[in-house]
Amino acid sequence: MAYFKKSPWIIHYDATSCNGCDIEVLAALTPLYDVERFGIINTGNPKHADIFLVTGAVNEQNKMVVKNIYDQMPEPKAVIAVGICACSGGIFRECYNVLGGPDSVIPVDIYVPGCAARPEAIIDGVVQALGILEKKHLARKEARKQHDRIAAN
Amino acid sequence: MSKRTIIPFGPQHPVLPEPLHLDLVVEDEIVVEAVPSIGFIHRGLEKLVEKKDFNEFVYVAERICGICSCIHGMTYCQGVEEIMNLQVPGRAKYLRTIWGEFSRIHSHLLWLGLAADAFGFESLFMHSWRIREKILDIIEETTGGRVIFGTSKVGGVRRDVTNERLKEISVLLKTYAGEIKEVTDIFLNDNSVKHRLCGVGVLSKDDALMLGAVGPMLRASGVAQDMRKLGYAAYNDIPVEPIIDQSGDCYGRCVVRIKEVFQAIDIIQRAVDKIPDGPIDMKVTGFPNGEFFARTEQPRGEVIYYIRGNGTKHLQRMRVRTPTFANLPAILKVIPGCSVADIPILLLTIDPCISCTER
Amino acid sequence: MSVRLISALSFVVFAPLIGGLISGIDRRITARMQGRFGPPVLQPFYDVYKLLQKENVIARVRQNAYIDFYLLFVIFSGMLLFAGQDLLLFIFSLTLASVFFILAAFKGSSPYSLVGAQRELLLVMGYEPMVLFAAVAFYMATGSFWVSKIIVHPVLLIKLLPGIFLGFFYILTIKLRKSPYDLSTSHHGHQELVKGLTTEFAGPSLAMIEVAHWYETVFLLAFVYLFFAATPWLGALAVVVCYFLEILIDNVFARAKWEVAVKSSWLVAAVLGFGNVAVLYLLKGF
Amino acid sequence: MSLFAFTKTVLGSMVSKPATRMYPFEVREAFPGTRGSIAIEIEKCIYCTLCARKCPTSAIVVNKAARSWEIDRLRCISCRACVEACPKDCLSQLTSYSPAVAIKGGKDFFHHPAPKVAAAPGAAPAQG
Amino acid sequence: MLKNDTGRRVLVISSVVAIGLLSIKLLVDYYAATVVYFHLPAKWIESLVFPAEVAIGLLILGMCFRYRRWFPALLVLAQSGLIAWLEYFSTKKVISENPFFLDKFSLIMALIIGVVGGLIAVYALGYMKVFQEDYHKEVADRRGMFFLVLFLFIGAMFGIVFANDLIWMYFFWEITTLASFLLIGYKGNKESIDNSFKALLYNLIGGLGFAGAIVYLNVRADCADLSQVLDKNPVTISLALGLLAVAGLTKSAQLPFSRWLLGAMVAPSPVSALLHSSTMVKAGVYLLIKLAPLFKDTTVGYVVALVGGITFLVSSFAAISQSDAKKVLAHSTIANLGLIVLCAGIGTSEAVWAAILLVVFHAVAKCLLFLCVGSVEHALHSRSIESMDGLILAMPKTAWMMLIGMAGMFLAPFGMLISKWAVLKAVVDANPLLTVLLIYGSAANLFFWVKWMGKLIMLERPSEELTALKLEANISRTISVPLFSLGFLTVAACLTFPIMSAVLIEPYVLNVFGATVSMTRGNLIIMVLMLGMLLLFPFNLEPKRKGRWMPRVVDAYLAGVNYDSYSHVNSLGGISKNASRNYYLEKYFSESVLLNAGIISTVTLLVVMFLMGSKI
Repeated sequence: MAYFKKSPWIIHYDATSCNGCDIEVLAALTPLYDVERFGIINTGNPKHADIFLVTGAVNEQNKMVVKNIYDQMPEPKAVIAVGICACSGGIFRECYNVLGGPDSVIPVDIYVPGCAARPEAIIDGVVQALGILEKKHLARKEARKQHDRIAAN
Repeated sequence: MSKRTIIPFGPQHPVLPEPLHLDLVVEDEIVVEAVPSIGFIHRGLEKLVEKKDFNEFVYVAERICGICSCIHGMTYCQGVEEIMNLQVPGRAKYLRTIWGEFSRIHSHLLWLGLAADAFGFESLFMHSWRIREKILDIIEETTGGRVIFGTSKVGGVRRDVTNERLKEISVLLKTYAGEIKEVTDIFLNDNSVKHRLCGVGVLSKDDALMLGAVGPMLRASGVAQDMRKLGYAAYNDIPVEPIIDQSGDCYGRCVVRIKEVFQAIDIIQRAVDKIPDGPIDMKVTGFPNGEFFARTEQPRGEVIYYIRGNGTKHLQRMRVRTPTFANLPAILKVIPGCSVADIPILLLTIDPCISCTER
Repeated sequence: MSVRLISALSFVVFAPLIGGLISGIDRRITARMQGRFGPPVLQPFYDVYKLLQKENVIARVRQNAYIDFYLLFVIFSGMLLFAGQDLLLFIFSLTLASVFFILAAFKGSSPYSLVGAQRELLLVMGYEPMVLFAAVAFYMATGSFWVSKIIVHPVLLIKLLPGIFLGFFYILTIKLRKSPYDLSTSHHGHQELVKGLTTEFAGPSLAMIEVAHWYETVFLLAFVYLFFAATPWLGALAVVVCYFLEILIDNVFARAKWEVAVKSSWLVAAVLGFGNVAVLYLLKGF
Repeated sequence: MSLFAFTKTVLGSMVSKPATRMYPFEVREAFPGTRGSIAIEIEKCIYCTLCARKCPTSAIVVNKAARSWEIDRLRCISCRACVEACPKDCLSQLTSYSPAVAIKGGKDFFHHPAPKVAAAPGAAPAQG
Repeated sequence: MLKNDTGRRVLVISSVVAIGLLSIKLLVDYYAATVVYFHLPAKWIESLVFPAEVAIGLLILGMCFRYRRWFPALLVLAQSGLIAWLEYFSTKKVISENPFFLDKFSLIMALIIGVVGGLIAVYALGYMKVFQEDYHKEVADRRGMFFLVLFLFIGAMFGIVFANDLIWMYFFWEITTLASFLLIGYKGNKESIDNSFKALLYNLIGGLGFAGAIVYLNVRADCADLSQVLDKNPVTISLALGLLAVAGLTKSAQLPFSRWLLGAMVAPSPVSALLHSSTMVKAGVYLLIKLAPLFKDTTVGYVVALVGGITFLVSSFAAISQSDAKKVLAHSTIANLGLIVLCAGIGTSEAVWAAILLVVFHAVAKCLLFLCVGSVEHALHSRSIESMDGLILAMPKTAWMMLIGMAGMFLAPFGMLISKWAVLKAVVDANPLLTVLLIYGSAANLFFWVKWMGKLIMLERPSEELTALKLEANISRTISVPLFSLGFLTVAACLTFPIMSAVLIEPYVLNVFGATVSMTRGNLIIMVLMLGMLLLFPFNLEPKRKGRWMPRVVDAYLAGVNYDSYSHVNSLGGISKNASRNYYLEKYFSESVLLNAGIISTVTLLVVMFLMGSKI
């Protein structure tokens, strides 16, 4: 039995968001939306997190930060790009310091549109990511089994 | 003992959702030195004026910051209007004022929540944001957006609100004021909160002035400076008295913001009483040619837009000086000597908006 | 002997279940106090199951060894208490467990983990006196350090040890890692130390830390029960009330700084703990 | 000394109904003015490309020759500029937001072939 | 002593083996005996004591004149005068019937001195070689004298624990004073000389007390032997008891006299180890424990207990703010001796049992720690705890021994903790109010030990970088063998302590008090269980190599700005190495403030003691 669906812990990083999506991510934690109903906790620590919420596009200085955080997360993990900037660069697409969405640095699993993405949309995105987490977990398990089988022979 | 602890604080840090980086040099739990680094969120949107025409740039200006969105857009528009000598209709001015004050309430409530979170008072954070959602509902209902209002345009506003609805909102605010008071009283009176706020990060009046602090940070150090006194939008008809506090510490800044929430409610109610009927926008023809410094009072303090047009549809130069940028030197001045535990609340008392700062 | 062994073994088996449930109820009540709906009551179990299935990422190669022993000695301490053994040994064993936890964080070696370790160390230094005073006072009141003797003592101990009880309740906030004293690591998402002590632990190791906390919760509440052991229903009531008060305190206090935590717990130990010991001494001596 | 000042509020909310809206199960009707995703009544469209030109993020692509109108949902910032620009009022803004997706690059494509003048009125139901 | 290395090596090792074997033989021969008295083979030896004492006095006087220190000279003159008066002018001089004796406590002490002292001497061979040849070339090579004094010191300690005649004991007592004075000043620079004179001064104060007590006992109480003193009613000889207590307190570096031991840190590490573990300070507590039966429920006893308790508290607190490893060890020694003194002052059977346990465990573990710090100092050229990060990889053998030593000092189920458990019990039974000193002191102990342990195991540099330092590559066997033996002894002492307690300590306590205590069987099983689990720890260290919980190493959390796991990109765009400093809390635990407070309170106590004592 996998419990990824019941206890997704998130980490949030503000790449170059305008704060609009950031505060909506925070708002999702607060009483009106209360994502803890789904077991979601905002851990703030990549090593505890399952889901990486990136808001905003990636720029020259923070691409290594995004990469570092992603690398430090344990498998299975999912990345959600929250907001138009994170999906495509949005209105800042043409800025000289914007390299594009986080998918230019790390693999992104779910794109949540919206400017700013509404808390409901963020919840929807996380729910979709849960399925991906579960799939990744099963794939990992299978890979490990195979690995063990090969090792045993 | 020359060795000291170095704590890289941010850019990814749960207390400060925004990517500000500080190298904290710490001894025991006392911060000896703090070296800031910004640029994690720099997009370079001032240069976008070369690609977007001056009308379109409003959308960019509104997205400089998702919290002060409304006033950013408004300041930009006011600057352009000033260059183009446009006389914006009265109703638009009043609506700008009303939304501006709403964004102040929402921003301050948001700040109160984050501040509570910074000193580890989770339930206070939750309750602050619970009430903030009610303000957001009003905002969404009248503007169509929760955080990005999208109401500004050069020459007026993009939406109207009926007078009846404005009256209802005015009444509604009265009941919300009671709820807000229930929460803000905790900030002002609870001893465990006071222990974290009083005497922390004291900024003297002279330092505040010398280091160029603005907004609540400056007013908490006893300087009565408020850009709304300039009388832009409807502030000519609705005079505002700056709220000041003499203590200059985190508690003082908290007091100033809390009082401003109630002041903002009062301003909205007065504006609703006085709002004239009429059109909400005017036709804009031609292109801006000239330059102007637009200054307004954001929730975080004074924001300055320098706008220069050269008679084409693209502006020649656009420059923003945001309040957080002005406040950073002041907060760095008071950080040495405080403890690590105070860092979050100290940074938060300038109500940092790194997104504005780095644009 | 066999009764003691059964009691100790049932602690090993049932304490995590009870502790997890308590933690789940705690989270639910906390959420309600914050005006939220809150997670399912079984949420802590989901979390731990999930963590066990996660990948085990580490920052320093040998860091997890310390966590294993932290859990081991936490369980062992609880067994000592439930087997009715010497209270002092229970305390020392618990200290050993805390030391392993702190060393694990030292081994983790990131700045946040290290500051967390130092803070935890300060907290341990803060609450240690009160715990020892409690043991001393139990001895003075019952004539034995043995839990098995204390628990059958016919007198309601709270009558003799009100100061000790209050003092112990005070440091319970530290031990249960509740605000205002959740300095070294926080169950809340947002803390200046990120996750302090547990910053470098992920997956199964984090699950072990979580389970160790459950064990700790259970035997700390059992310690509370000792004060009321003569009247079991009162004991049960006291445990419930104490825990509820801890949740309430968690929700109505800002996080304190370490100075306050250490100074106040030492002061509480000196006034309530030592005061009560002194009173007992005077009553017995003259 | 004012400790436990928050107790009243906290205990009050503990016994009263939580403020939480049980989102996926209970969806509040959006405010009529909410800026959500953009919808088009493609039949009314004259392919004037005004919307595409006004769009600050170039999310809209209009092809007059192919009579198609497409929008990249992952670019649209719901600013309403297109709706305000549309001369035929065929664009409208919904109050609902567009859903999260796992694959990037998918565009919502609308195509309305030019009505065939020669087509007999009776043939339409058969086509449908 | 031979001048060349090999000769010295052979000589030292063979004498150490001889001493060790002799002390073990003593144990084997006499473990069943309660008390055995010995006579001197000839009377003339007796008459040599005084001239020898005069010689010591003259030597010290000579040194005093050479360095122009007048206070010690005065003290020497005063105490020699007292003894001379007793020898030649007093009619009341009592002739000792049994100048030497042996009981189970002195057997334990002999074992400690023989084994631990011997290991230190072996260690000193390797250490002093490096000391002279690499590290302190400026110091004149006087290793011949060094080892001579070392063995003199050890010999004198044997003398103290076997002497029954107080004059003899006083004689050995003065030899230890002289020997420590010479060893502390070994380096010969100003700092060393200053501190050696400080040690001399304080110890001579104690010596004066001792001399005074001897005179008083001879003249007023007609007794010359320790055994006779123990039979007296403490009330009648309270002045002498007070003076002896002062002698014991100075030698065991208790407040207000503790500064000399802190100053003695300038000496080479083997000397510190010797002073702190098996000799010198142990002489002080030995005397106090011997006198413990007289202390029970007397003013002197209360004062001694309080002084010990306050010393424990103050020194434990003071250790928190220290970053110099040897200084931490010194404060910890003083603190633990304080505990022993506290027990002696209480003077119940339980307390004495605990005190002897403490003496044993403390000697082994503290000696181990000092020797480790000595090695580390030579490898890192620093004594600062802050420079010891990652030692577990840079010097794995030494670091593990250090960890064992530290665990031995404060963690369950190691020796010191067993003893602390016993002390707590004893104190609660005697006077629960004294527990307050104990409890707060223990909390502080925990703090400074754990943060040091943490420093050893944390890794702020890549492990390859640390192992590449190869700091232990050419560690000599004369250094490693004593370290490992002491590490082994620390653990073994824990396992064998029930036997030791049953065979030696309990019979001794039973003999002196007519009652004894021991640990219950249940507790013993628990202790052994815990130790067993702890011994499994090294096997758990290697991470799993396969399976679902096989770990993956990622960078440490540095708020996202990792350059790698050990450094981050700093605000100026450069690379900052991780750095962390332990907490020292100087604001709250300032050494000088604490010591001053301790000195004032203990001086007051001692003054009160003498005022009350003189009335009686």
